Amino acid sequence: MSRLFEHNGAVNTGYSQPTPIQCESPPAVPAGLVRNRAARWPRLSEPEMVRHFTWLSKRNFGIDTGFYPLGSCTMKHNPRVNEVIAQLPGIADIHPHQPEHHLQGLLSIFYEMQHMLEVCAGMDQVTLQPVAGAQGEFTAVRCIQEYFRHRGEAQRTKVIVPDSAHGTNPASAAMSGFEIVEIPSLEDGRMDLDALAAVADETTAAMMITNPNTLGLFEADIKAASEIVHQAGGQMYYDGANFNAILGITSPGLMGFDAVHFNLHKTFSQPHGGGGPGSGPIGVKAHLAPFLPGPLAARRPASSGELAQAVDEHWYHWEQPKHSIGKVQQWHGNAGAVIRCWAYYRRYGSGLKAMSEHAVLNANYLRHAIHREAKKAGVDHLFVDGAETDVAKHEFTLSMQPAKEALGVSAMDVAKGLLDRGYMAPTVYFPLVVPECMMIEPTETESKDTLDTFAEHFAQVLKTDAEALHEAPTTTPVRRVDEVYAARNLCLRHPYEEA
Amino acid sequence: MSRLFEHNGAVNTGYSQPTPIQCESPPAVPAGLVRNRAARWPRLSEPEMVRHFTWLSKRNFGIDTGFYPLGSCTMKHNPRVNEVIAQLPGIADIHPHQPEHHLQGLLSIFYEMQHMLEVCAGMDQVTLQPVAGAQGEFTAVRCIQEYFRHRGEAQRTKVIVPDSAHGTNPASAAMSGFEIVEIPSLEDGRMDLDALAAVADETTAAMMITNPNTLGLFEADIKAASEIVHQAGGQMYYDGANFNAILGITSPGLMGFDAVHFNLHKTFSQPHGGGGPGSGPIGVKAHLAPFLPGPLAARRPASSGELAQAVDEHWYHWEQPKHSIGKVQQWHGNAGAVIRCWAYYRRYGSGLKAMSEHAVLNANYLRHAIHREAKKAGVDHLFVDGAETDVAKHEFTLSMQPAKEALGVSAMDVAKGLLDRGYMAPTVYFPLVVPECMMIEPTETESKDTLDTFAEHFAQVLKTDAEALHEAPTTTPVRRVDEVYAARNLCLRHPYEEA
Amino acid sequence: MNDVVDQLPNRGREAEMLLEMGLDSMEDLFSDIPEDVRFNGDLPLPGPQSEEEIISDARRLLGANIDMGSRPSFLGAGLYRNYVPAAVFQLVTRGEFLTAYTPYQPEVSQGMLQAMWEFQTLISELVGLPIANLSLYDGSTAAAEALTCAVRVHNRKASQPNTVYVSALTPPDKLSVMHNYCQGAEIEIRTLAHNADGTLDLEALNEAAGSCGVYLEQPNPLGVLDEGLTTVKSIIGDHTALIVGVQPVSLGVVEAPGHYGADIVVGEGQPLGSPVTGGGPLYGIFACSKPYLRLMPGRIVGRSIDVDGKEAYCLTLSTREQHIRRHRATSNICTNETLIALMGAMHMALLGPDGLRDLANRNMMACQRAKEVLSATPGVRLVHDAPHFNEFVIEVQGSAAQCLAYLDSNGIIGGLDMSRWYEEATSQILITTTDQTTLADIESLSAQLALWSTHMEVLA
Amino acid sequence: MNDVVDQLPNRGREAEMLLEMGLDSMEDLFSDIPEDVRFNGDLPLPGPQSEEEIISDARRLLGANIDMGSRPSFLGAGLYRNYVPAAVFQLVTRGEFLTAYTPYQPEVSQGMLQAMWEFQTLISELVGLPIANLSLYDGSTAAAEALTCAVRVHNRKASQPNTVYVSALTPPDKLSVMHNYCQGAEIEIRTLAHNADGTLDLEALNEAAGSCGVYLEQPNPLGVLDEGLTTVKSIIGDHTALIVGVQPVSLGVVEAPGHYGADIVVGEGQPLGSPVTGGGPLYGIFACSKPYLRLMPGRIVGRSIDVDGKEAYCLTLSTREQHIRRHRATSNICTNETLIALMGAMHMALLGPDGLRDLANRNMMACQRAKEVLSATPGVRLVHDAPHFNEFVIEVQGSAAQCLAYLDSNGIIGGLDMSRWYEEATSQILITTTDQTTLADIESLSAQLALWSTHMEVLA
Ligand SMILES: Cc1ncc(COP(=O)(O)O)c(C=O)c1O
Ligand SMILES: Cc1ncc(COP(=O)(O)O)c(C=O)c1O
Repeated sequence: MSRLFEHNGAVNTGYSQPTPIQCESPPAVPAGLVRNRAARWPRLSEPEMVRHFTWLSKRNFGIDTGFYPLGSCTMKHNPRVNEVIAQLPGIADIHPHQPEHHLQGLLSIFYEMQHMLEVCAGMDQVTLQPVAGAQGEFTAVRCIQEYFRHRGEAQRTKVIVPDSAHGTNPASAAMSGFEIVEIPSLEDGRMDLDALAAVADETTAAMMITNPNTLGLFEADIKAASEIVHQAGGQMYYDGANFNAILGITSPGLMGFDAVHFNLHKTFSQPHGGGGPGSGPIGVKAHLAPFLPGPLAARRPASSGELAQAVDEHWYHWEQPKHSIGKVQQWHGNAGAVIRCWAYYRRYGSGLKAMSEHAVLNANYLRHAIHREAKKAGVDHLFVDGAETDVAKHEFTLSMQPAKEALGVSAMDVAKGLLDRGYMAPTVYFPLVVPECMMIEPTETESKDTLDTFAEHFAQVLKTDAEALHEAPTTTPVRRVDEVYAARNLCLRHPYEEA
Repeated sequence: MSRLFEHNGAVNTGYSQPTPIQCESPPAVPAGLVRNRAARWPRLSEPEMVRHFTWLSKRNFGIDTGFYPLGSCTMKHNPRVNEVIAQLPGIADIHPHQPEHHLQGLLSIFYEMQHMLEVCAGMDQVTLQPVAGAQGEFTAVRCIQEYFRHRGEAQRTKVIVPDSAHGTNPASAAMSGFEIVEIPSLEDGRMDLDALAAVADETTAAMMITNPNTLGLFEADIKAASEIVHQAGGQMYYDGANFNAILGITSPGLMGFDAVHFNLHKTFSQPHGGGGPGSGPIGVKAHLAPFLPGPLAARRPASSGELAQAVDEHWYHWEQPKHSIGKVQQWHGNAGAVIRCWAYYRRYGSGLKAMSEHAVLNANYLRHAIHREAKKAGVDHLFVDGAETDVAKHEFTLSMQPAKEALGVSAMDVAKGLLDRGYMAPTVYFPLVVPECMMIEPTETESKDTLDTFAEHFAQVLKTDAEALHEAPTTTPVRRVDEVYAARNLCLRHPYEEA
Repeated sequence: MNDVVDQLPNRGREAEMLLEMGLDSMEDLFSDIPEDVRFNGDLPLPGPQSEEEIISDARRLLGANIDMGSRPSFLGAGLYRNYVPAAVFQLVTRGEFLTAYTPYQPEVSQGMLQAMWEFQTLISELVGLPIANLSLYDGSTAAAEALTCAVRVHNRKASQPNTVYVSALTPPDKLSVMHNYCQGAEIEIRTLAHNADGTLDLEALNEAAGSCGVYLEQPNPLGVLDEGLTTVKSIIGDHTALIVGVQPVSLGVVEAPGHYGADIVVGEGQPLGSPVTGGGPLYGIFACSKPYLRLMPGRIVGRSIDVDGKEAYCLTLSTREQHIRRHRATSNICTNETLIALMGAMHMALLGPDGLRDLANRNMMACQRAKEVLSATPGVRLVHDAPHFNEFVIEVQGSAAQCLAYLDSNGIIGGLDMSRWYEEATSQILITTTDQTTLADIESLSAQLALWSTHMEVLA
Repeated sequence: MNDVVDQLPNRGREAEMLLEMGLDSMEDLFSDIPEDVRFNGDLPLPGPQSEEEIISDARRLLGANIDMGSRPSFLGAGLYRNYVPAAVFQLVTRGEFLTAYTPYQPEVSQGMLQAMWEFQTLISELVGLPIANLSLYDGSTAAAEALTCAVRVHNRKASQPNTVYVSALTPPDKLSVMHNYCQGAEIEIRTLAHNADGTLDLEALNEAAGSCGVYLEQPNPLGVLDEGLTTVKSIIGDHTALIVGVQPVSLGVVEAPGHYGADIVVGEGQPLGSPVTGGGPLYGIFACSKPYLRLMPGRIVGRSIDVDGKEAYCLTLSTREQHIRRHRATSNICTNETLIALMGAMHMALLGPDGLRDLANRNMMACQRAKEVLSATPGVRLVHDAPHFNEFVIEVQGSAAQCLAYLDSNGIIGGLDMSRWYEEATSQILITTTDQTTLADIESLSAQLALWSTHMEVLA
């Protein structure tokens, strides 16, 4: 066990600095603002610091460590060239307020990414400012809100979300000040058009939905849904977290959506970094574009005087949307993430469709393989598909309810059993509509061998004696963590021994 | 278990390349030279490759993983700035045959390093060409050989080495064509001046010795030894692997040596990389300088025409020693390693002495702490010092002979017990002069806490029941590896199933 | 190259896999997607590129950007050019950190969980408050979320419900974020006036008492260290949250706001651990006192035990969050800036208390020297006679915009045109110095400003 | 800053530690060092620098070097500008690899041991021989050690004992290394003549039969792919080792020497996995057939089992090595180039057989195109009408040295002045192309060579 706050080796600092610039009269902090008690930070030499964080890293699981079938999270391989590019000169030390002629490279990459996302989503204008999916949702909903205010339809105070929606959907809409109308899904996990029709009315500002939906099913009725909402005068919002399933095959635009967010940290391989950073651009149809946060990257043919500084024949510049809602992040969003995703995009280019095809191939194959191996092992009665379907999209759900009933083995037990076998567990207990749910998303970057082996292990876990499974995991750095204890005995920082 | 040769996922390659340049007539390999059977390399996509090597890395122990008290190896922390510097533009794509005016930066760094090593070692000329300690030894011995040939003393065909010398010493001298004369050490592990005097004669070309010696003791009689050898007309060669103990305190020059090698990968923190690369510069007194391998970095004040391209007021250039033995590596040595070590040196500058002081402080403290903890635990009767001394230098030896006799516990058992406690084991069974030897070198970059805790664990290992200790390690990726099996059932490559 | 086989391990094995599933073609996998929403043909985008080509394009494009490090630069205004020690990058890019998701399975995520718990402690100690979350998006959203958090906590008892006060100096981009975040909850944002010397008008502050919260910055957006802030809490009282925005490095020498009454401390974490990176990713610091805990935004890690009683860490208090409480969550945040916060933790761990003090001092010294040099530069006036951290406002001859363009044409990134923030300040420039500013930088700026003044005099 | 506390964790705790040991001062730790060998005072060197200052100096100094990537470059001659995929650097710098020592404790070194065993397999397959060690220092020392190894193996039965033959084309720097390595064992190195077209003189080769070994390169130092080498083994016979030096990338399209009789294959591994790096660190490839195994130099990893019968790896056959056999060891090598070999293994693993073929093809195509363009360039003559890999010799008007200086002044690194290798070849240049050579590079070279020719004609 390496504990940061037990380190007190270096008498001074683990990072020595150059001598400061000298002044004529030394600068002074006002007397009442002088800090007398320094932060009780630890003192580590560089060797100790390196070893501590290396030790920590070894207690953490990432895609590089093993298969990470976390549903809804699109844990695909992060190509290493992206990291190289993010560390090239010309990004780390770039300030967003530098004049445009200092930023032609950055602006051109922004422009290219806006354009690419517009093409892929079938939208008219993209902004890269939102820094995560949830912020994208919030931003788009705010644009819709201002759009309606602008049109004098301020009475549209409701946002419809299916009960299987990701928590950020209702939370983002609520943060904008909307009332949430939740509609139940059908038995088979699909959207209930009747329920939608019943609630869509002149108070409806928008419906938020993801397609393929949270169960990994493509909502074939999506155009009908769009029509219902549009007929009621509302806007259709596409939660792009599942974009990995459909890129190049269909698009939110074709399905009738007005706005969409992208999770670049899912579809475009920005590494998740243990929880962030992400990037959550949004795309909108033309009627919503004037409300987007600014500035946007724009371009025009370069004048002859500009050609020397131009990166191609164009001059890139910032542009402010006419009725912009203003800003959702103080600068231009997560430029560093955008650049990584640009490199990712460039690798595929017009071939992005292959990415989605393989994501869907792998999901369906894994679903197939799990059933196959379970049958072989005689444990196929212990789970059922979370939804009936011939083909899933990029992910699928299983219900462990039968195991629960037959053996007292829960989805959580299975998850912990998988940890013992060197896998990250699938998402569990989401969506709530599937009892004892496991949500599995392999992504396109896993080999058939990995999928086959995982399926075997999955079946083996189900063969494990229930008692033993309740004890799992036993091979991980710690065993099951007591979350109730954590909440009851809140210890949110190092408990210093007070002098 | 991840096995490289079981990967056959990617249909093509894990690294896609741009389209080749097109030619008018396609190039052809001569018919008799066309490769028909491709190498049976595995096929991995990038994600699989990343995961495989990440997995491998997790089964490896480095300084970053934990305490690495491997005697004679100086496993100090590798400062991370050195890696940054080695990856700056201006080194990776530099060809050693570029003209001098393309290499002013590299040459100036070489010059600075030569100079620094000359100052620290008390030598007149350093070459950076040898790429490891052993190659440094070989190079210096070759220079000595040519020196004597040049002087008409070709009858000097013998090199004296103490029996405790590192294996490279006799091996390098033998490779040059010398006969090896081994002299035994005294009871206390120190050099036997009488034995030396008895063998030093007109056939002696050189004596090779390290000081502090392999037991970590400073040979106080070193000047007397130098005199004996010099009086016999021989040369004194200093094995610099233990330089970490004395830098800034004494020097081979002061002790009367004529030639010395440095292990930059020990003293100057070039990372060992699991076995290399290293860098083994040598320094010599003026009389040997004309025989050094070339070219050497040299400088003169820059002319006014050169000032624009000069990195300081000097013009740097290569210089060929007059009677050079030629080359020992085809280029200029391990430039990439030299640059890392240059960064290391710059961090300390004139303060390098503090490095050695702390190396010695830590070694003595650890020796003290081990005895202290062993006493507390009642196991101090299970080992003795490998050599009697008030103070050790940067390393020290213990003999586990008492444990062997009392309990049947060997130095190897103790080593494996330490592995189970998260430590790299000390060097064992070297030097041979100490029975059941453990050779411990903590280096200066370990904190007092690390040393104290290691001492406690060391004592705890000795308290472990002998049977249990024979079973150790049990917590490592594999348990004791059968080296005899490996030698009897040679499997030196993947056994392909032949078609 | 046209086929991205290197990233798709099952390229070439499609038929085999489909066959096993009883499918004929890849098309079959998409049989559920109606024809009328299908794309026809390829995406109208350029073809794929190899890694080598991408790198070479990236070099060309990013090489066209002008790096602040390549010339004297005095642009800051919320983001600060710094040096992040080498160890930070090398450790944070370890795959186990880089490629992990949010630590939902604590048993295999102890590394990141413990690191974030350590981050919480480091921030808590830094700002002088007992609780810190493990990052919000950036300084602006942290400030905005602090406002809505204050309203959630104090609205019931507030005599001015749904009302918060923020410094009139708040940069408009940050204020805009605040407006966006506050409007949903119908929170009114009022502004607090400042004195001519750049300090807060403590008289005017009285009107904020009874509101839900007050947002101020230390140093303030003009770079002024405002001693008056230490009395704010006594003026606004217990039922109004004092929210202080900080530049975290300053806290090496400047008192922690938690020690002078702040209830919430927020800030842009960037100067600790992260380069400026074109404005993102950054990380928003959010710390608070106990009463705010259950209504605060963002993730928190708690120390707990495992079933064997062994020390273990996990996410806790998640009932505040969107994945549990959905539309009643304290925030919609899900993905945050964990990795950048981790860089922050690494930087802080390396610095230690003494290193932080040294770093703060270097910033102070550079700023002071710049003030000394510029106050002696003809035609340049220091606008606020006050102690500063990082930055200060100067007045130049003629238009700030033109002056900055002149400096730019002479290879100097001259600072922020203050009229970008405050319309009327057309001849003012915010000059930022950091630990990376050299004396030579300052002297070049002074020399060019002197030339500019001469130039303007000639014109006049 | 003056005190390197960041690297010395016990700075400031000296007194405490000394006290515990019963010592008074740091001086006491050195009481065993006699006064007369002591340094007096500080080392006459500049003071310590901080990380930031070192980086800034390094940028300045290394920035003064001229990078081959920054301009058209045709310098090779044994080292080849290449592109190493991003994943290689990011994985090889993981601390577990980077900061490990030689795997003496196999239980905690399985990662590197297995990787090196995989490396052995990759090399073995590449060159067509069953055994490979895990690297020697570079291509030249690998070649030199191959000669002494051949003598160890064949000396007893050789009709020309202590004698080896090497191609007369061998670059003098490499030959010099061979001489240094061979002289101790009193091995005579004789040379083998070549035909005017650059191929080996097979007639002359007869005299090598009965010697201990023959060293040839494929492609040879002139870049020529010499089909004649496939008959060498039948000429020299079983008791003379055929040692072939290779450019490993070429083996994607060129036959593996093990398949045409080579007993030992050596080579500079650099093009697989490593940049040129100013000439080091590199890695020497060494592979051989069974009879050479027990007399070969360098470390070898074997697959074994642990006490539980589990697959495990360890160093094996170490009785050949210096730490066991001391002065009777097969080589003095201890530290080798493991990490660079690991980079090689990573690069090879990424390429796969198809990627290697593509890479070899790119090299072939670039070379062919350069030959086409230069053969049509006025005043330039291709010296050898033969198939080439990577490089070929041209003859220019006047002196090669002057021509290269002219090219340099026009921003082109023009290749190797052949007189550096072969005294009489004063107007010949070795032109190297690699997968990194662009058509634009070739065209610039051609254009400048044409100008040079015109220039020379005017002078003439
Ligand atoms: C379906 C869905 N929508 C929205 C989000 C929110 O995105 P972010 O985490 O980037 O804020 C997620 C993220 O997990 C998601 O899975
Ligand atoms: C005492 C001693 N001499 C010489 C050497 C040889 O140095 P290298 O391994 O760099 O060839 C070593 C290396 O372990 C050593 O410890």
